[in-house]
Amino acid sequence: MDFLNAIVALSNYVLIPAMSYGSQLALGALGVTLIYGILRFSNFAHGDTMAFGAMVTILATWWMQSMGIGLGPLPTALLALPFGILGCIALVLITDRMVYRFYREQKAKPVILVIVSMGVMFMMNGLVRFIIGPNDQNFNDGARFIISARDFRTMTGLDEGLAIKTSQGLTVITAVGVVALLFWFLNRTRTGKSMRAYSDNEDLALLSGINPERVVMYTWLIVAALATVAGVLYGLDKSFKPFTYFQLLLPIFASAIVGGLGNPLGAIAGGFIIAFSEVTITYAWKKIAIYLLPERFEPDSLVQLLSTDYKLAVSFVILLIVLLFRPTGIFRGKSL
Amino acid sequence: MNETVKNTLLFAVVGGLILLTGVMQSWNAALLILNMGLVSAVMAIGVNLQWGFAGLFNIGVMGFVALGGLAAVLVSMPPTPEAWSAGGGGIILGLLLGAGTVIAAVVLHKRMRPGPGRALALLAVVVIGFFVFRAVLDPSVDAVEKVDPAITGYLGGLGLPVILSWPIGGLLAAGAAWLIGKTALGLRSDYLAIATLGIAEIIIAVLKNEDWLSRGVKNVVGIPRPLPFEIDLQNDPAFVERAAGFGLDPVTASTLYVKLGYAALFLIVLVVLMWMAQKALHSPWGRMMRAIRDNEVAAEAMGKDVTRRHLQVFVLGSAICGIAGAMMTTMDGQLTPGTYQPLRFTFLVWVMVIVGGSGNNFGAVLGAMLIWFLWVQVEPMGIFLLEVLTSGMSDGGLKSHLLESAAHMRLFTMGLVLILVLRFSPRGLIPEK
Amino acid sequence: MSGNPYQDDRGNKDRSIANPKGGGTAEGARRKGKAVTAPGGPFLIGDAMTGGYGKGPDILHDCTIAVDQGEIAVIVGPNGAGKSTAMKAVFGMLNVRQGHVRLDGEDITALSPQDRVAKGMGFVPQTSNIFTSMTVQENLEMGAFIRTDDFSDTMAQVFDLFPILREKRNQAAGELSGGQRQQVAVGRALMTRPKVLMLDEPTAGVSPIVMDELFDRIIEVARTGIPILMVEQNARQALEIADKGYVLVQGTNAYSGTGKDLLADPEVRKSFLGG
Amino acid sequence: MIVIQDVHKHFGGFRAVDGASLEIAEGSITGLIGPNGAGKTTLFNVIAGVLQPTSGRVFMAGEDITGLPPHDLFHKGLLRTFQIAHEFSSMSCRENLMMVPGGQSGETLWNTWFGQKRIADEERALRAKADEVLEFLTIEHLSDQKAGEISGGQKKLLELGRTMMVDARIVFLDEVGAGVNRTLLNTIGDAIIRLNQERGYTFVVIEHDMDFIGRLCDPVICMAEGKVLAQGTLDEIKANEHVIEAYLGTGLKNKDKVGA
Amino acid sequence: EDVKLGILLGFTGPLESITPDMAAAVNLAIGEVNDSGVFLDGASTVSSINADTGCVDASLAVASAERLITSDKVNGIVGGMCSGETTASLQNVALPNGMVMISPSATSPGLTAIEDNGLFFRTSPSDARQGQVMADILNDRGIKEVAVTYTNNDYGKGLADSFQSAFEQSGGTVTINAAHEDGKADYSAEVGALASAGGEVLVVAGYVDQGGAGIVNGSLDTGAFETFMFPDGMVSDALEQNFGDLVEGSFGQHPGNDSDGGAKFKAAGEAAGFAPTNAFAPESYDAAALILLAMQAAGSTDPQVYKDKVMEVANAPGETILPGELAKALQILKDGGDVDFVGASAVELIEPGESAGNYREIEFKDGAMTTVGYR
Ligand SMILES: Nc1ncnc2c1ncn2[C@@H]1O[C@H](COP(=O)(O)OP(=O)(O)OP(=O)(O)O)[C@@H](O)[C@H]1O
Ligand SMILES: Nc1ncnc2c1ncn2[C@@H]1O[C@H](COP(=O)(O)OP(=O)(O)OP(=O)(O)O)[C@@H](O)[C@H]1O
Ligand SMILES: [Mg+2]
Ligand SMILES: [Mg+2]
Repeated sequence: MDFLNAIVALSNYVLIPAMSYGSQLALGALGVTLIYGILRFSNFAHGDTMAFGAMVTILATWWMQSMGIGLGPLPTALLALPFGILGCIALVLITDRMVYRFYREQKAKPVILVIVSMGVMFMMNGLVRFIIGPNDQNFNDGARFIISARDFRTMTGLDEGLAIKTSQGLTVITAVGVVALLFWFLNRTRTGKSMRAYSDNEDLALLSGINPERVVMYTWLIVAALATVAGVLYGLDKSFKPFTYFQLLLPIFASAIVGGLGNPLGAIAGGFIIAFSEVTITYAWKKIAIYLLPERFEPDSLVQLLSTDYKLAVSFVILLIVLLFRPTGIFRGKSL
Repeated sequence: MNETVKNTLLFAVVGGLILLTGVMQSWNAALLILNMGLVSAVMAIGVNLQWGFAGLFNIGVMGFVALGGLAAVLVSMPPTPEAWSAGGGGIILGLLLGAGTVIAAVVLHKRMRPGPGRALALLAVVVIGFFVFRAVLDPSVDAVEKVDPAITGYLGGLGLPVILSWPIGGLLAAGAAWLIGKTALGLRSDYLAIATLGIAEIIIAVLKNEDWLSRGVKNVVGIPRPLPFEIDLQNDPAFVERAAGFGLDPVTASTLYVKLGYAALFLIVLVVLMWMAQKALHSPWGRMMRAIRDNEVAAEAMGKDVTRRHLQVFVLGSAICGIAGAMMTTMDGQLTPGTYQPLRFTFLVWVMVIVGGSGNNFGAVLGAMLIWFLWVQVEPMGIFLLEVLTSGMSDGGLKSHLLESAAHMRLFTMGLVLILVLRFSPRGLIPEK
Repeated sequence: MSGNPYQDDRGNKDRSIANPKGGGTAEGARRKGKAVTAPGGPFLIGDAMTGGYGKGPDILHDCTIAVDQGEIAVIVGPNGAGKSTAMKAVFGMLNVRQGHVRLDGEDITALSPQDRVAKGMGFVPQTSNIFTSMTVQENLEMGAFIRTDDFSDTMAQVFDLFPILREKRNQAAGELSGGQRQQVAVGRALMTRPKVLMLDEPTAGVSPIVMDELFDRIIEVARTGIPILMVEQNARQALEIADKGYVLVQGTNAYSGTGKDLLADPEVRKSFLGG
Repeated sequence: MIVIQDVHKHFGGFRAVDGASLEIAEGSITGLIGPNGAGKTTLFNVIAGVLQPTSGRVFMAGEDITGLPPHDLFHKGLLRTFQIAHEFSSMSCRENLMMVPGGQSGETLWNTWFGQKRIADEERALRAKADEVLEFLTIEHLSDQKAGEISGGQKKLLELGRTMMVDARIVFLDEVGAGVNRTLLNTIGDAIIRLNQERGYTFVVIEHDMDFIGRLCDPVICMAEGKVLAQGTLDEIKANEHVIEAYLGTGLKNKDKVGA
Repeated sequence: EDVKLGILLGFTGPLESITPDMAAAVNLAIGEVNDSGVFLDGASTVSSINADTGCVDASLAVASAERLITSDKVNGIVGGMCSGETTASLQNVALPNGMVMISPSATSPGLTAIEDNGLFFRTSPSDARQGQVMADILNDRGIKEVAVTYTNNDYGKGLADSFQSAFEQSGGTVTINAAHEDGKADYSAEVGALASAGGEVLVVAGYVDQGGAGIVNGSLDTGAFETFMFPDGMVSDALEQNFGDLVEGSFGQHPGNDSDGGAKFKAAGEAAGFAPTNAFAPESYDAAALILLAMQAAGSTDPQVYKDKVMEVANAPGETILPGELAKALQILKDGGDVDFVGASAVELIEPGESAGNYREIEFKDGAMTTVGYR
């Protein structure tokens, strides 16, 4: 019996990675859910929007690194983030201007916009690869760890280590901050309320003197910022690669839907549910079992429910179960 | 311009593009485009049935296509007797146990009253069933996969003619679609899109990881062909003589012959499916589907079982995708689970349907041919274009960067075509009437 | 399938991709014209309006409706006559192909709906006229969206007018009963401190007791000096309190006169008031 | 004809229908009134199979039909119309009617490929029947018009027409009058009476228009707060204190003119 | 005569990031040959044509191969890239048309047994061989227990399986043999499972710019493993750059021998402006060189003729040829001499036309990748 080691191992391999992955998903899902709530369609191009924002940030980071500008222990990318956000904003606003606005004027049905966003997805996909290429780009600098496993071990004398990466810490802190900011914005500010009103009832918002184009613009601004932040944090923590960002779309959608599409709180909860279920259900509990069980019962198999090959399947089964019992997601009924 | 004339013209244009490929590049390349175009057209008919007729947003096309591919392996590959004796029985038993667990859970859910008792009982059945299932299945799977892993390592197929796999691929896909439809269409709100997206990924995961079934990522190669091998034709004096009669060398003649053979087979399938789809569309069945599409609630109140009809269409459409998948695997001669990527097998098929004209079978076929043509030809065209554009530039980083990017033009072009069509002809090139 | 190819959703109901909630139909939100002074005439007039939805056929043909200071004007007519359309046209929510809208000595035809709100027009549409997911108080706040001054006194006035709303102010408006919702809707429109109030069938689907209540409130509002332009199917009751009545048929003015006149007109009674 | 026994329908903690019991006699035109939120539509939806009751039973001609889906009820002769017309907008008015009858052989895929002769015969008969109904409703001139393009009132007529394509036994009408011009409403009322008399349909009508109720309905049921408050002839109901208090009210307080 | 080489690689798809360097390596070889002025009749030049396989898109690969052969009329193909797609274009296009294909990167053991009429070669060894080498390396280091993760495709799976059986035969234990998908969002679950299973070393049979990097990252982050074994898909400059300091003491192997071919290629590649140490770039150079040398030896650009010369030029006897020496080799062949092409990846072709598999064993010392020996 060794509780401490078991807990440390669990934190190290399950809780902390799932937390940071969950935050990344939550930020992505927030963007998806905002567009769903306000512009009324699921944006298939969201993954590629994240990639674009991250790409601009990377280019700016490289430039800063070459100029010798840095943030010490923190990654330079944080300094470059505003450039990324601006670039991403420019892209989505141009896209909106050239593509989506036309359909809004036509009062097109949301599903048409979904299909249009598929086209945008294809194009952004090509665009990002055209500019930065399809390769892996590493742009993380600064200190790698807040606390590394080795340090933790020497510090505490435990067998198990506990590591927290700078990028993980950053991810969670930024996610919390961004989410708090978003909530304050939506619930307390005039513009935020006008966005909620528009989401609730477009025509009536118009009758209250709210300019719909302005709401749409603010939405894109926020979505671009969220997408860039999510994309950069993800890229810092893992690595940047255009193809991966397209692949992120699936867990992001699952998160948004589990939580309840259109509901920001749901997006966050969904992100964590998906992340935790992927990691825990396919986790091999052998190590923990060894710490906790008396020696006689020590398992010689991995004590793994499902092989990690099926971690995606797990999140989908969870999605289906949630939808069976809560047809509009966990935070049903309420949106924005 | 009269509609029929316009549509004929559109088909003529696509036909012309393929002919042009034949003249400019080679007839083999043209026929290959035609063949994959035909397979894509079958897929497009399936998706059109679901989206165009019933408004079902299936973005898991890839999964059904892959199941069709699996059918080709299961039907036509020779069985592996050693593998069967090593663990075939155990696997079958395990699968039966797994199915039994699910059925037991469903029955329990139906029979018992809601409450904590039911939840506990369900949990118990599922957990116990799962562990028994794993306990029976795992050792047999290991045993099977140990049998000569570099060459076989799987149970093999039935050794039947590969053509049989086309209808069976359809059945397999239909079965999966039925399961998905039962769950997703039964959800109180519609969540078909995300369900299909997810389940397609799960199907691919199974194909990749269950080696006993499909050799997983080790791929199954050398699937028997319905047509003779080119090499055999080239060695067949009678054939060589006949080819000479047409003024063709044996290599060209044999490759063309085989491709024409596939084209004929695919065309038969396509024509039969088209006939069936058109007949159904212009009948009370089609009217009912339109009514359901217009207004589900009213249709339900008018005695139409909307969920069942949706399920029917979903299953049929998926079955057609399965047939197409089996056809494609037959032509490729191998099953490569890693091939199945959503961008290529789901989104591209969607682009075909939307560009062609949702709700119109002819539109779907046209879209399939056109988009497949572009998918293959945009890259060489892009290279050509970039070469012309950059011919004035000095050889430098930018020029080579541009030329390297030519391959990515394909994705870009697909997006552009989709957006342009949706903008200027939102119902597609051949709109529904 | 609708006439507009962009609105073709093939009956798709999939919640995972498309949000069925709250989409709008109003056109003209991006109109960027300016108001032009055009003195004279009634306080608010939609003058000789001709137009329809999108690229569709004309629904209004040379239709005129007007209301003057201190008046209640009521529009009645068969279903599909274009009453709601006429109201929307006055509010700029569809593109009028001919004709003008004038408010308080200005030609506002070129203004977008949100600019007309700023000019002092308030509108309660026929259906979905509250923000269901927002609280009663937030609904009222949204009504005051364009106001930059302190609007707490207006809110107090609205609460005085509809006391039940004060009680329920922190409740989501979607949880209210039909009659209460209509009160929220009218309250929201009043929050802009409109110079003119337009109501589209405020009593549709409302029980008689609530209907009476609502009419009472409307009269009270009118007494505060706000001109009211209103569409009603409860034509008799409405015409009884109206200063001016319009009968619309197929997008044109068939009859107009004072409320009493119309009620007395046997032709109107027979054709539109059900004998 | 229809017996409703102690039906409850709760949404979360909220009791929309709270123990309603009532009977609807065969061949009657029953009116259902009550204040907004009384639970009329909810009760309707429970009967029509759109909602599952939390508890309670619904019987039709002695048979338990609780919780059957709408399409099953349709085949048992229980039909309904909608408060907001639910036409099939891309189809012509005739097609709107022709799609109604159940069990058409052309609705089976197999027959569309291999039973075309039979389909053609059936279609001919259906078409004749649809034209007959259109004539009855006085909208035969609209038969080839798309249903999305006809007026609101005509849509309501069409909706009524759909119930005539089959031999319905009981038809539920949800607020046929809401937002319908009174003149047209009278036409609809006439059609209802004729159907009741000539074809023996039983009707249940939700309506807020007392004149309309008075002209058509014999027993009138008033609901409030999810329960049946009163039942009887219209006059009895109008005289009922509870009903006046909860629903009818006593008329305008401020009838005097404004502005002047 | 204008000789054309098709470059049939996955310019898009999961391995798109290493493809440009592979193509550049092919063009490096072509450039050398063109500059020599002694190719075939002395006036012949070689040009290349790119065609995309999508790496995982068999249909696209077949269509591209078809185009290269029947439309562009290439005289030889460097490709395909991934084993599955390679099999498809080989069986469906190259065989019927009698075209020579030399793949730089399809390493599946399955390709060994495929029927190819002597048309198919590969400059990369079959994974079966590497598995054995890996087991040897571990045994020599006295490591008895390892965890294995592989990229979930035929390369990764084949390598992991052949390694596992070789290692277990020699008495080692594989605690877990788990796949990871490339291009996925997160690898915490995989790392968790690997850590739980434990082992002295983690064998990462993946790609350095793909899931492999994700796994190494995750393992380092959580402290699950500190020592890794890197097979060929992982060994590259990118590995050194990204992880050099972090994986002290880790080791691995990739095709190579003690000739200084690799170094020469590296220098030449860097001069040409691409990343020569990226996975399979050396093999690509060698594949192109082999085709061209075989043509020279046969004095013909007809695949049916020169296919028989490929093995000859690749193997001893003859003068050893390293990268940058193609001109010399062409001259020798022209003069009727014999060459032994060693090239950038130390190719030695064994029957039925695949690299015998000479491996360079590397180890990370002070953050740098150093050679510790050859096998
Ligand atoms: N958004 C729209 N797009 C196209 N046509 C519309 C739209 N809204 C209404 N119409 C059509 O315009 C005509 C007039 O409709 P309108 O709503 O103005 O009638 P109304 O007089 O208000 O009727 P009601 O009494 O039923 O409210 C009808 O034929 C209707 O079908
Ligand atoms: N799906 C639902 N979820 C929660 N509450 C509901 C739901 N449907 C109805 N209600 C509530 O149930 C009550 C009864 O509603 P119902 O629609 O049956 O009233 P009604 O008698 O038809 O009123 P009206 O005359 O206004 O149509 C209302 O308070 C309503 O808010
Ligand atoms: Mg109206
Ligand atoms: Mg109701």
